[in-house]
Amino acid sequence: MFEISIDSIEEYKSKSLLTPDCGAVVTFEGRVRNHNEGQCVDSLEYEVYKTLAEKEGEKILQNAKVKFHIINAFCIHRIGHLQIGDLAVWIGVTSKHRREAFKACEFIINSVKEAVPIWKKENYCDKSIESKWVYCQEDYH
Amino acid sequence: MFEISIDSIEEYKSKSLLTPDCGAVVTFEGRVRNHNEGQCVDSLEYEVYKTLAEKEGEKILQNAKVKFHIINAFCIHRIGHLQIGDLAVWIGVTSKHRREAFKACEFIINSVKEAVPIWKKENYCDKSIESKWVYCQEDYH
Amino acid sequence: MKIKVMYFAVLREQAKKSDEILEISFTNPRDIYNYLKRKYNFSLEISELKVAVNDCYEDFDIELKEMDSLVFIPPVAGG
Amino acid sequence: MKIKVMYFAVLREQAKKSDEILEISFTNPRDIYNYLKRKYNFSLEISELKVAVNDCYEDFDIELKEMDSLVFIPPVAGG
Repeated sequence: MFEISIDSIEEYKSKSLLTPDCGAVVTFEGRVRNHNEGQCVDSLEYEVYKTLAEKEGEKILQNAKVKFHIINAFCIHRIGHLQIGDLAVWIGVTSKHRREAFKACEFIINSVKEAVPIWKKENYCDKSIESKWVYCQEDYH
Repeated sequence: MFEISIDSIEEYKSKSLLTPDCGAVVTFEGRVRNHNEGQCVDSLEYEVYKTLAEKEGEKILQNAKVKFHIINAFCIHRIGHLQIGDLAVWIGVTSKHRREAFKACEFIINSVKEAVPIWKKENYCDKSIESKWVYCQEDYH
Repeated sequence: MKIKVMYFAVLREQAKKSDEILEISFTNPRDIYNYLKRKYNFSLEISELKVAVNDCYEDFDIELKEMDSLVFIPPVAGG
Repeated sequence: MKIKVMYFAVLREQAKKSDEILEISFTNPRDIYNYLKRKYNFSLEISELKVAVNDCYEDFDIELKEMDSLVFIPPVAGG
């Protein structure tokens, strides 16, 4: 399941994703970092086109299930104003074997960054620098 | 840090590993699966050569830090009698960028399975099949 | 024809609104964006955008119908 | 010479003990394992094992000293 949350999110427990045939759980947390491309970052603002984001997010999770033979996949993405260290996205993948879980988890975060209509604006420590809508960059997270 | 625990372990929160420059956290949970190589598995017994395991485990984490430029890495491995669904190993890796965290986390679990003196014995659902010390197999977890 | 347009991120800031109903004669997203780009001084080129019609990704040359919902999608940056 | 030996996993089960102090004339792990293999009917061959001396991986042909601690390591299976 793919969810968008306006409220602060926490690392989820894998409990709700577990099944007796599950041998591996891989999770990814994307957190707000205090710098990007050499700039000191103060906070981030995330904005979403919710209807399409949920649809595209769900599609990514279904693709991951088919492509990597995993058991379960879950993703929650936060929007709004986030501070350094805050959790922006959490992904959990369960599978029989670990290799598929690693691959699927990385596939999901890459796809979310490429295809889900979510935007982020960087606010800088140096207030003389104007806040900027950043594009999905290879080196983020 | 690499730890061996005789007590039951839980998914750790990444909180204690976080630093302001951390953008990505990847975790791995190895759990006891209800089957292996076509056999229905009832439980597992883990045994450790503790002094050497801690030394080798620590070495793996240090190697991962140098090799992948991650920020932090932590691994805890449980020993004793484990039931289906129980957490056998938990690994957490933090880094600036996600790619390194994924690579390092997979490297750590692969290395732990190859090099740390821990053994496991499978007990089968079919009690007429004798319990067996299994070797590290590519397809476990 | 009436078309419902929603704006996000940099387009929302430059349009100074989140949505509006346009009464226009243009019938495809390409012509509508070119019209809006002049009107609001949008900084993004069509080549940088994707477009969604009624919450589905579509082509810029699709024919729109009365009261379709239209969203121009700036480069995304989730995660 | 006295050597402290610890047994783990399948070797512990086959030796029916976790550790013991051997009083022997053999001075390297290879000769000691061959001796123990006959004594306890160990199923594993030397080629399947690693050896640790005083908690460090070592070669099977290293010269042991009085009261060294010796562990033969069956194929591992952590995780």
